[in-house]
Amino acid sequence: MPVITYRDALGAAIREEMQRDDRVFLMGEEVAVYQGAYKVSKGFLQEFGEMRVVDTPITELGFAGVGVGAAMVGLRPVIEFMTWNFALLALDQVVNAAAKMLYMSGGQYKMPIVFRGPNGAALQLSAQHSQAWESWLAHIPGLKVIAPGTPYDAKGLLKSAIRDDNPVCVLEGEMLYNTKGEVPDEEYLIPLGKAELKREGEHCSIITHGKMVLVALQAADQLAKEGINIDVVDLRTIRPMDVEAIGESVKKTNRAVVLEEGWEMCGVGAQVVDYIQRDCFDYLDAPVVRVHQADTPMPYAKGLEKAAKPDLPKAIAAVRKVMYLD
Amino acid sequence: MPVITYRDALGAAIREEMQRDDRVFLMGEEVAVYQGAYKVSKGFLQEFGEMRVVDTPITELGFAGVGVGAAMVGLRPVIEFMTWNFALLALDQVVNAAAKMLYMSGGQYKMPIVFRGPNGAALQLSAQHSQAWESWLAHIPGLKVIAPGTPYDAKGLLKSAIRDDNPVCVLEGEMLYNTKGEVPDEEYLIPLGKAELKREGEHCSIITHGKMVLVALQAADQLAKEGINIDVVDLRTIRPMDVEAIGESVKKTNRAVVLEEGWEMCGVGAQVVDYIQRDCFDYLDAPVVRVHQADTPMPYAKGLEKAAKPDLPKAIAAVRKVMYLD
Amino acid sequence: MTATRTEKKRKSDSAAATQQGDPTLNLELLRSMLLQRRFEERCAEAYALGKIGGFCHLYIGQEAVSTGALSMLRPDDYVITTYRDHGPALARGMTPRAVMAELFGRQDGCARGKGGSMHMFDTNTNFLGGHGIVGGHVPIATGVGFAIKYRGGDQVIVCFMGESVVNTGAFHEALNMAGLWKLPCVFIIENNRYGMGTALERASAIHDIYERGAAYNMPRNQCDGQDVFAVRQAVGEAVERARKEQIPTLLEVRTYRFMGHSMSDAVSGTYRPKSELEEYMKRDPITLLRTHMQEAGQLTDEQLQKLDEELKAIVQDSWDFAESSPELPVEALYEDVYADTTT
Amino acid sequence: MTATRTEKKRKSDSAAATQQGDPTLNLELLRSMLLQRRFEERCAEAYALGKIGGFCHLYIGQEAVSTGALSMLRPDDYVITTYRDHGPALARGMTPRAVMAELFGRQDGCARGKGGSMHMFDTNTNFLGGHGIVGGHVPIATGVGFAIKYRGGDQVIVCFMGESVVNTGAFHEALNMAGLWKLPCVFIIENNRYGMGTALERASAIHDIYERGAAYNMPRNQCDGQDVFAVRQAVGEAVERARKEQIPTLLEVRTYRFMGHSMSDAVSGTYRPKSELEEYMKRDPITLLRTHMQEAGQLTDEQLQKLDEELKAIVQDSWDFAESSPELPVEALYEDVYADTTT
Ligand SMILES: Cc1ncc(C[n+]2csc(CCOP(=O)(O)OP(=O)(O)O)c2C)c(N)n1
Ligand SMILES: Cc1ncc(C[n+]2csc(CCOP(=O)(O)OP(=O)(O)O)c2C)c(N)n1
Ligand SMILES: [Mg+2]
Ligand SMILES: [Mg+2]
Repeated sequence: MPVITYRDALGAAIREEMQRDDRVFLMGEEVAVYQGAYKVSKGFLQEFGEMRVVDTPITELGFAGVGVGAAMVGLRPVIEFMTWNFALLALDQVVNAAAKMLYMSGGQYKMPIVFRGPNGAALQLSAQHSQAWESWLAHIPGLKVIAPGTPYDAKGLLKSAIRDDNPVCVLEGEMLYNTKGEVPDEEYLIPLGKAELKREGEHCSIITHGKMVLVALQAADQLAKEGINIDVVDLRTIRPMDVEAIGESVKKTNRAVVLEEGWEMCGVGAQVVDYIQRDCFDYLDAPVVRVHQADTPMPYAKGLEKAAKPDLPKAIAAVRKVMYLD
Repeated sequence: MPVITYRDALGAAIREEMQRDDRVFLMGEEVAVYQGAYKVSKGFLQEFGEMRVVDTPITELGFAGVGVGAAMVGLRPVIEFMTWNFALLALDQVVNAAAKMLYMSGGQYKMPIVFRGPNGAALQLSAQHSQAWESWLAHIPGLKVIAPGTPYDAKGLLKSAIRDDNPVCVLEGEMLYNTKGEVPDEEYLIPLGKAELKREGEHCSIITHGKMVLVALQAADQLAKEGINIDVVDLRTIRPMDVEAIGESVKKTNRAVVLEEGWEMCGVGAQVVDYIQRDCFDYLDAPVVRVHQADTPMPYAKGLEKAAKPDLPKAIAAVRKVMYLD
Repeated sequence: MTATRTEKKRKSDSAAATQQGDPTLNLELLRSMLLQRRFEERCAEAYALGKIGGFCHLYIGQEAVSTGALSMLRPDDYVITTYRDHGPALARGMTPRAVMAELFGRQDGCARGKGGSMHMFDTNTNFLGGHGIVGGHVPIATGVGFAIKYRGGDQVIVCFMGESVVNTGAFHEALNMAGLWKLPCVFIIENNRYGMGTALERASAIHDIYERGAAYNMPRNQCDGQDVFAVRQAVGEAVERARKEQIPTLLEVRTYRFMGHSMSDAVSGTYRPKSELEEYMKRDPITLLRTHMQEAGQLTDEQLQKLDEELKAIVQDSWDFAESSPELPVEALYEDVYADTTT
Repeated sequence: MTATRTEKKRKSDSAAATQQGDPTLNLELLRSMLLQRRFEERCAEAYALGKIGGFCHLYIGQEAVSTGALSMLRPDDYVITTYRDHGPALARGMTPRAVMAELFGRQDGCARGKGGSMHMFDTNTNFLGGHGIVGGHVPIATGVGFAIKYRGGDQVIVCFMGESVVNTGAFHEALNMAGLWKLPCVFIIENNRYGMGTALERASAIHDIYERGAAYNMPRNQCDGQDVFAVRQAVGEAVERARKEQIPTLLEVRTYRFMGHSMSDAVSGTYRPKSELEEYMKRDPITLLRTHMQEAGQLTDEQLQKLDEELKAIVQDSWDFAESSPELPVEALYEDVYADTTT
């Protein structure tokens, strides 16, 4: 199977959907002439022209709203945020318009729109450029939220997102764009709302998503050497969440670690914990342990940034803790 | 002790702080000439003049930023959002500027600013005007978040918020403004970060905040008639959360219901559940039960709206469930 | 490329004269405006009786804007507005029954009772809402203009907004894109002088707000919003420019609301004196049109009375319809959150 | 009240002539500009060596803007800018040591190493940052203007921004309030023609962007940003108007960046041709000033070389200082999240 980057997998998903359906277009800052701030849309302007690959002024709120309007009357916009950090400015359109339009209109106006871009911290980008927004977005009924961790998932999920008649927020990872993985040439779709068991093991579950999937798999590799076998549940979709998959895994392993990039309070992990204690109360051998960003804005200094971020040693320590090994 | 409304308690808090410290000013839509959209600032323009009671254009992002700038150079703004629904437009300033300024500047620029206004649903205001934002705000390090449920707490907490050198978000309740309670004439402050045990009981804890405090107390009253005694923990401050008070209560009662106005996924209740399972794992006799808004945008129709909102019957049902009484 | 105001005015005068002579058209305009008036009066009553809840913003005094503007559109054009939407919804041809049932929160409401007063929607008439966040619908209108151009259509979108909207960031971002990309949008500011209790002059650094159009390289104009002919003239020009040349317009229409901001706001008091209100009420748009027609011999007292009774009956029928429309079953709460379709 | 451009230009010419004759001042200006240049050159080097991380936006080519503008301020005035902030920080008088240590992420950095390249802050010089969200700092500047007026002071705030900022909602909301309330703000657009890879003409519906000031009833002006005297003249007028009359100004300064948008962007290529860059580099602001001084007999080659060496040594010193400044201990991660003080 061809091995391609996460970046190219995303690009291929959008390209294929644009080829398939001429109502699909890409809009955002630097997507056209500059070929994409992170080059996801390389070559798009040349292939599809400036009506379907649209550079916008720096107006996150404005162009998100342009997408909403276009979606209301039948187009299928893919709105790229240069990063989700800037999408904070657009959330009124995402939450108050896109997520509610179908409901407020009593089922009349569908909202087939995708909002996508990198989410979470890269390297030393400091406080305003290093935030993971999945828990905010997951809070909102009317939105779907996906966070692919591999090139394969990125392509399959993004294609499904573009075909979905609901607003879908796609959380990519700047640090993932260069990662590689197998992606078939043939078309495939991954259904929204389904987790994937990325690794099977019986001693402990790690429930995670997005960028942290790689960390979880590394942790599993490393722990396997000590004879500790980890079930790695990759949520893939945060909303709607695959509660059954979580339950199945935890009922088997009786121990769980929830690993995420974002902050602790009211994070995705908190919700996962709630599902676990609700559905697996009698199965749990230890309190669920969470791994997440330190409860601070992201510092610039390299050492502090490292200390702030969830990483492999922290994930392993959490597993050891939940297994009472220390 | 004098009995006054929640509205007047808030008004008194701001007035007293403005009298005490001339760096404190009130800014927002309709706060001056119109005497406040919900009349919290009635008489303020006349007492303090137009430099300290400032009507703004409809520019949530803009005037939140004006507050941030004024706070950076030593003033102590109280920024009123007509409702927190509209504050969605201002969150970039609240999150990216106010919450991070001290950190980004390495401790140099303090941010003594209060953002306040009604939060959550009133009556039949429909999808765009009926949202409870506490879990979003609580997610953000650098912010403090309070949600007073009574006039006494409203006054004491808001005064502390105005004196605090950090950005404090105050979540009021439109449906609370007319509620009454005892508020002493003498000055008092309620420390941020401290929950209050509003009712003592040994059978089950209800952990809640804001508008839902009244519902919890009603539930406690009603259940008392059946001999079920409830510990009502009013968080009062959502961030930083009084984790000890939660633990103390649950270790005593061994059962907990978490009651909140907002949506389920990644809500405040999810975080409370996480704290409970972490700190009280061996004390719990049943999974924690959560009560929250239905996972839908808020509908207009009266009957549906009622069905969507957490209320007394739902709170009581949750207690019965967690006590295995049904 | 930017149109100057004086040019516009000149054209207005002659064209308006012709229009004003057409009795059939005038009767239609009067009917549309009077329907809105009678409808809103009954809404006030229904609100007082608790049959309508939540925030409810009446359109009384501004009927010449909706009627004048929307009378210049084709059925396949698009319309979007704020929470002050009953008038525009009716002027666009939505049925009083569907609008009233929505206000009563019933199943036959135009949004199944889920939207309420602020959120009228109707796919049949391309009525895109009813939006509650001040400024929020303006980028959406730009997006509709974008979609029209994307598909190579010759439709236009009319976007109504209150004058407070011009201070919001959303307005600025949306108009810049519409001007930059030359989209077929007609942005109509209903300048009723107040945003809630805040006079325009206390919120905007400039007072001839149509001049903001210059910042977006957009033709701009101002007209009398109490005179339905003036509105038709100005909107007609803008619509033509949008349809034929895909050039957007910013149009300021000067009007006044005769009621409080919403049902919970006094008609006059803190922020505007009674005398000011009374002065403006002398230029009631319906009275102006009616008088014009009467003076031109196009309308007898008897005809007027008959029309009024007919419209009152229609509104009564909408009330009866709304009242007999079923409440939604509780399961409906969970419907319409997600579409269960894909493409 | 709005100033016209032609008026301004006339005043400029005569006043600038006087200024240009002052050799001491000119040497100071040259020193300030050359310091920035040498500093940024070493930043590029440090970035390549991995000593600086994250996003790093150099100021090379724009030095006449920071130096010209900030040379017109008093120490108690305020300055705020974007992520492209090394130049303005130095021009404001922050020490190269503190700025370089910040870039190296060390304890003696002006923000304890927590802010980095995009977030320079310094209470001593009233330098209010270093902000990373495009447009986000403009309302903050309005707020500082508000605070000055609130306290009855005669300070001013200078707010720098890139030309892309004028399309953001934040800019619009902030300028409207500054114009409405008459606040002592000087908004300076550093129009370097591109926002990342997007040319101004592809993002803004109008191209003489200082004209946006009209929408806010604000005096507005445009000047050559490569000519430090022109910048001083235009900013001087605006500062005086702000200080004495509390009238804000929107000033467009036309400049160019000689480097890529950030360290990860090529200097030319996709969005601007090499030839364009070369054309603009002929008007290097430092060369222009130096040549002027040399022609006026104010600067010998020897003096210039000495100055350059002195500045290089200062920058080297800042590098050495930064490198020897300690890393922050891990506990520092949790410091500065909350102030533990109340009033
Ligand atoms: C972003 C936002 N801020 C505040 C409000 C509250 N609000 C509703 S209507 C209104 C006044 C709007 O005035 P204008 O735009 O002139 O329209 P009008 O009501 O006069 O038709 C305000 C402040 C809101 N709905 N949205
Ligand atoms: C709200 C927001 N959107 C996007 C970005 C990403 N971004 C950073 S700088 C920049 C270009 C800004 O250009 P300009 O304002 O002209 O300033 P210059 O870089 O030319 O100094 C963009 C798009 C951002 N930081 N903030
Ligand atoms: Mg108005
Ligand atoms: Mg630029």
